Amino acid sequence: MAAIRIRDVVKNYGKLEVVHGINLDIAHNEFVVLVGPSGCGKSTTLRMIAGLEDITGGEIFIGDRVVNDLPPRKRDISMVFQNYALYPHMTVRENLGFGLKIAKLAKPVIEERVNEAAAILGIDELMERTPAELSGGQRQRVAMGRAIVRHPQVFLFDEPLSNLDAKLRVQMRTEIKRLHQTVRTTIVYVTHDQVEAMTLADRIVVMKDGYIEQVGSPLEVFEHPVNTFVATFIGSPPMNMIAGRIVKKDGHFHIAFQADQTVPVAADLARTVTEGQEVIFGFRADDLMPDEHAMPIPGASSRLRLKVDIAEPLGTETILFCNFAGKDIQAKMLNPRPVPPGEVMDFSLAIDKAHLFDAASGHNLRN
Amino acid sequence: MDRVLKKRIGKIVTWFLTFVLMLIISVPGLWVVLTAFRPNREVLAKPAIWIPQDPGWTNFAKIFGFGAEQIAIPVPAYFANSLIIASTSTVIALLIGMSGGYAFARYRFKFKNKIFLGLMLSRTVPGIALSLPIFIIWSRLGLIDAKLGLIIVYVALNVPFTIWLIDGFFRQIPKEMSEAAQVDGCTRWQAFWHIEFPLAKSGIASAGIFAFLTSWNEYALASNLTRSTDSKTLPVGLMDFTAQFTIDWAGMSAMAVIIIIPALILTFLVQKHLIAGLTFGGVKG
Amino acid sequence: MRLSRTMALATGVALSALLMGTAIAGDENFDYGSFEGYTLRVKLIGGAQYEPLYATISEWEEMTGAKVDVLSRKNHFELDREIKQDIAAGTLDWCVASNHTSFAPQYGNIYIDLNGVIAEDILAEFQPLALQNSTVDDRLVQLPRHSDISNLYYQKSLFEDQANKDGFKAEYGYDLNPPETWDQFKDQAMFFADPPRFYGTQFVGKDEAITGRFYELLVANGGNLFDENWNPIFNSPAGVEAVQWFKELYDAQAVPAGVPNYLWDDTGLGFASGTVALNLDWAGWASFFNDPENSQVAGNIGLVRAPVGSAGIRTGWSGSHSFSITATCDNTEAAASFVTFLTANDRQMIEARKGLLPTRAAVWDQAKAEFAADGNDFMVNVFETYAQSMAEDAFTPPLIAEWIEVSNEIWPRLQAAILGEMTPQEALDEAAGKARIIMEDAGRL
Amino acid sequence: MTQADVASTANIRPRRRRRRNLTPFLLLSPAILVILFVVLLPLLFSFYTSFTGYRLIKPETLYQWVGFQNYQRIFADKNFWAAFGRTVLFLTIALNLEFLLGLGIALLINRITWGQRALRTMMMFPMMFSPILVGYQFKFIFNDNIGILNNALQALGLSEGAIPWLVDKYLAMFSILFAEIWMSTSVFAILLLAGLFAMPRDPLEAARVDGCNPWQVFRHITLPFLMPFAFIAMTIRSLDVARAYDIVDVMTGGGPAGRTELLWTLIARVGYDNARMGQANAMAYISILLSIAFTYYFFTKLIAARKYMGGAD
Repeated sequence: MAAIRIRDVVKNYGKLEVVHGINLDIAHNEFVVLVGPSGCGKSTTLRMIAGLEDITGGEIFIGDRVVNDLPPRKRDISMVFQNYALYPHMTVRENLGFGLKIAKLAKPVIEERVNEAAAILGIDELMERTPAELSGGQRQRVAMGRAIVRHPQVFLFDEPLSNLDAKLRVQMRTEIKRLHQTVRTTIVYVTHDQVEAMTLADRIVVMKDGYIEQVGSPLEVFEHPVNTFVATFIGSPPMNMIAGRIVKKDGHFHIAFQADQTVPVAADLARTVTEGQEVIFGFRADDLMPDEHAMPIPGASSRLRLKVDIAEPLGTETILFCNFAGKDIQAKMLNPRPVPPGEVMDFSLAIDKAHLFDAASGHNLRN
Repeated sequence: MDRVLKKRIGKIVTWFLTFVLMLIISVPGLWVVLTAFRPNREVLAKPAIWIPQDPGWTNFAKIFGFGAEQIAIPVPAYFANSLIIASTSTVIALLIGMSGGYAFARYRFKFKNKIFLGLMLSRTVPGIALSLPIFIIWSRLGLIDAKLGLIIVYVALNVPFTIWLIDGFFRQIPKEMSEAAQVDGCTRWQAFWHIEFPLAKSGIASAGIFAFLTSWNEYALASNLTRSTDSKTLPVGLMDFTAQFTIDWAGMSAMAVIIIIPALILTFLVQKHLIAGLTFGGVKG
Repeated sequence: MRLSRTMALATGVALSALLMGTAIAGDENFDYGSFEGYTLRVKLIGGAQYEPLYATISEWEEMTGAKVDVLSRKNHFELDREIKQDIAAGTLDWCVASNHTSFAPQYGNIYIDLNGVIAEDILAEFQPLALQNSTVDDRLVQLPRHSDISNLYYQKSLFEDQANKDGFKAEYGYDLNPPETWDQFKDQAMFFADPPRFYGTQFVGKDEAITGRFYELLVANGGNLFDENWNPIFNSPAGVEAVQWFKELYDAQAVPAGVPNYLWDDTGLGFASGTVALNLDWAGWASFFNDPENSQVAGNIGLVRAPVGSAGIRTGWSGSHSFSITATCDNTEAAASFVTFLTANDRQMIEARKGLLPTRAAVWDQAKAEFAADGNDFMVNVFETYAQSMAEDAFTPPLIAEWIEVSNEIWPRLQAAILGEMTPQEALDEAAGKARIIMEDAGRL
Repeated sequence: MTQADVASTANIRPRRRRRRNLTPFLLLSPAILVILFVVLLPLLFSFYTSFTGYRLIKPETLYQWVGFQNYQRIFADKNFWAAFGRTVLFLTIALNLEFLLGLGIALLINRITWGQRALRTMMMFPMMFSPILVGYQFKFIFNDNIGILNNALQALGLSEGAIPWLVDKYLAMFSILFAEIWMSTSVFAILLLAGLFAMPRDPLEAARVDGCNPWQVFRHITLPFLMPFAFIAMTIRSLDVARAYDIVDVMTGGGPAGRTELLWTLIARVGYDNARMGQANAMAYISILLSIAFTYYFFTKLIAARKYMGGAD
């Protein structure tokens, strides 16, 4: 069993604390993605799991062992690096077999495992080349192959796709997902790309400034962001966020924005707000739709009339950039038609799906 | 915690080893420097006098012709010769090296590898094998006892290595940069001068320091091709301290200090570039 | 360094000599001629002990109106290489060069015969032996500047010590007195040795230096390098006996273990350091040895003539520094005037004061008189001893072009014999074989 | 200029293309000319003289053709072959030790963060010393009587006698090797340090994750990565290792009894002191072949190593 438990782990660089006592449980065979902006401590956390960084405080378990003081080679892990970290002076075959050779496995065993990995990744043809002779995607595969052959308890991926072009990235993403299904091992994967996180993860760990903000399945994190940070970080296009204040109108709570525009507060949130409270109103572009192309919106909705500044056709849908209460917001138009700039359209806003965050703490008021 | 202890022990061992190595490296050199400030009789005393009892500038004063004792050695002339010869030959070697290095880095042409290897191998010829033929040819051209004669020789001595380092460095600079500059309206020369040259500075600096040190310290050829204060360089001047049967070791040490100091200052100034230059110039490419 | 000859540590020479030089200039009444506007190009041996003489060149320039352009000022080994290069390159575009007895024969006829160029009455003032040694193939190719020869310095106190006297007598069966023979020299060196603190003696161990020492001992033992037909014969019993002398002292550790790498500075400084009992050395060291500033043995120095070998001949390897004039010189007259000036009485006195041995008979007496007047008995004794050996013992190596080359075949094998890699007989046989090839190549055999 | 450039311009303007093909040769011409003039021309001259009985002091012997006599003589001369073997040994030991020591110094300095700049300058200290000066320096240090080494050993009670550093069969060679290594290790250290600075961290970490202990990381990753730098240093050093001539000439002159005789001291003695330039040049030619062999060996190694370094990151 290779579950990973992280208990109150702290990391200091000199006087600077970069990871502030995080806790995380990763189940056996689970695919966990650490995501967050650069400098959030996700790579540091991964490297602490790998043993490449000392752990200043707390404990990390892999399986039942505390690995704090174990060097990487005794942790039974393998890792794919952002820059592939291939050994430039070895052929692909030697790169793949290196870890096994160090582990003093018998030659035939090495041969077999290397060939197996090569077959999985489709790099059989490249075995006698050196890394310098490979393309970026090929190098990436070799790096993954090198991780696979060792049959470790835990795979660690450190932004492995960030150096690939967009098309290749999508392709490799799929392969990693398939790989996980093939080899069934615990994977900890670090990325700053939330799309990667969403598509790959069993569970996403959103990190910021050395703290874990939220842990949950991709859908949980998408639909129930705990705070404004997670809400804006996860999802594309990012959630529209507008600052406003709670007012009472006709016995119901409304959110008042600049220029006296108001939107009613969803029914389930009525008990959590007070009059005069400063809030941030957030909703996804999918929840603001022009009337003529709207799907029927379940639950309460609010009607808005907005001028479209720019329309971005994406084929199946068009993103409309409008101005609401002095803020640029995005709406989504399904079944698109050409929209000339400046056209005024009527929109429906799905109030029940919108989020309300406390302006001071940033917490989602729904949770 | 025992990991912390291990680390600390590792650090102490590192420092200790470094200290011992640095001691071995610097003591013979520092001994020369120390000798420069002591009278000969103290230096050559037996039993040895470890702590200087009479340190001073006497040896320097002697060389420069101040004070009671003089050894008529025209240090200023030697110094000027060395400076002119070493810096001129370095500059020329760098120019030729840049031109050649650029050709190797940016063009494909026939016999490229053979020419490259040929240039490198030209350096393998020991000076002792060259000294007489060069002397005979130089004497026909009136280049004996002339600074120009030495400059030409040192340029040839340094060109292979400067080409090598600079070639590696230019290859490190993406071609796209100069192409971008050309699209922006530069001629190829302007693109070189404004874009590639500034980027290759470290490589040029490290090639330069090696070339300078070689020329500054060269003795075997200089001793053959120089005759008088018109062209004698500092290392040749060292031999002025060897009389027919005696060596004024303290005086020689003082002169050595005079030779070492400019080289040391120069090295200290460019050493940041030196490392960077070697890193890229040498291997990658 | 392969040359024979002297010399002294130069500290403090330059300035004082410069002052003296000017002082003497006044009583010059010889006519050196007039060469207005002419520039004389010269190559001179450099080194501090030679410089005082050159300080007087300006006087000659004043008297004659000529300019002197010193092209090179190097030690003789460097100068030798340079002159050889000039011969090879055909760049003999200068007039006067420093020369030396051992080197002169190599240069063939690039230098002119000074007989007839230098006035006879001037040549008559030189010591005949010095002139004879400067003659190659009946041509006087050089005008001697100063001469040199070795004599035996010793620490006086050691020989006056009663315990030493008794101990020595008991061990060797004869009285302890400064050695008269090379065998006594060896006995005493072994007796005094107490390595590594104190050594009996020391010898120069490489280059022409040890060839020279071997050569003079070979002669003193009744042998010679060549027979009258230039066949090498130094692998004779006399030669083996000579090599044996060095080897026995080395094996007994009566000399420092480093001697195979020693040259004149090492031996001179070694004796001055007070750690050596006996030291066969050149005259130029005398004033250095007796200078309390430089030497631990000042005031405690005895000096006797070099000992005699087994054939009853005294060792007396000798040679002279000199000046030569090239055949390509464009103004032989000016060149002759210049070398005459540099070897004139007053100039030789400048060098004699520092202990260099003059080549003019009159200067010997003048210098001795001056030392005596100053109460410098030590230097008087030095000059008397050296005068005697110059007059009676001095002989030069064969004055042939092949001397240096033959020497280069001999000395590495002497070292091999001393260090025990070969027997003395093997070493000398091999060297003689090589020397024969050289003589054959040279057309002498 | 890429091949594509050449091809496209070729179709349009053949004349311009020809000029472009000349450009690299034009750029190289100063380098080639100066080498031809300063190295090749003299070499041709000395090659010719190696077939003559040329003696420095007899210019007319320049035309005395002796065929292979000089070569026959040196091939039959056991002293020459002894010097040849000693030179090969000297080069091999010096280059390897310089590499190992340089590696050690570079690794240590690389680990030290505080005061590194000063240490680096100190490390390069010997590079400031002219070889001739290094010769005198160690001649005095190793002097058996007044040398500071023996004095120090005696003062510390480590040695009773005066050790004849420059005379003893093994110590003499050791001494000149020490001087040579002292002077030249810096070149290795500085190049290897540059290599360590350029070393990407990822492969090191990958190897640690792959199960390597620190020694295995060094052995399998760091060292192979540094080898090109080592080969550069070796190439540079084998290019100018003949500078050791100055050192040996001053310290021992090849003696005693030829114990430290290297090809270069032998050549100088035969050529200048004995004035047999023809024979000396024949020897010089063989020593040049030796240097070329050493340099060529390291150079091909370097080129091979260079190939894969392109993929280092």
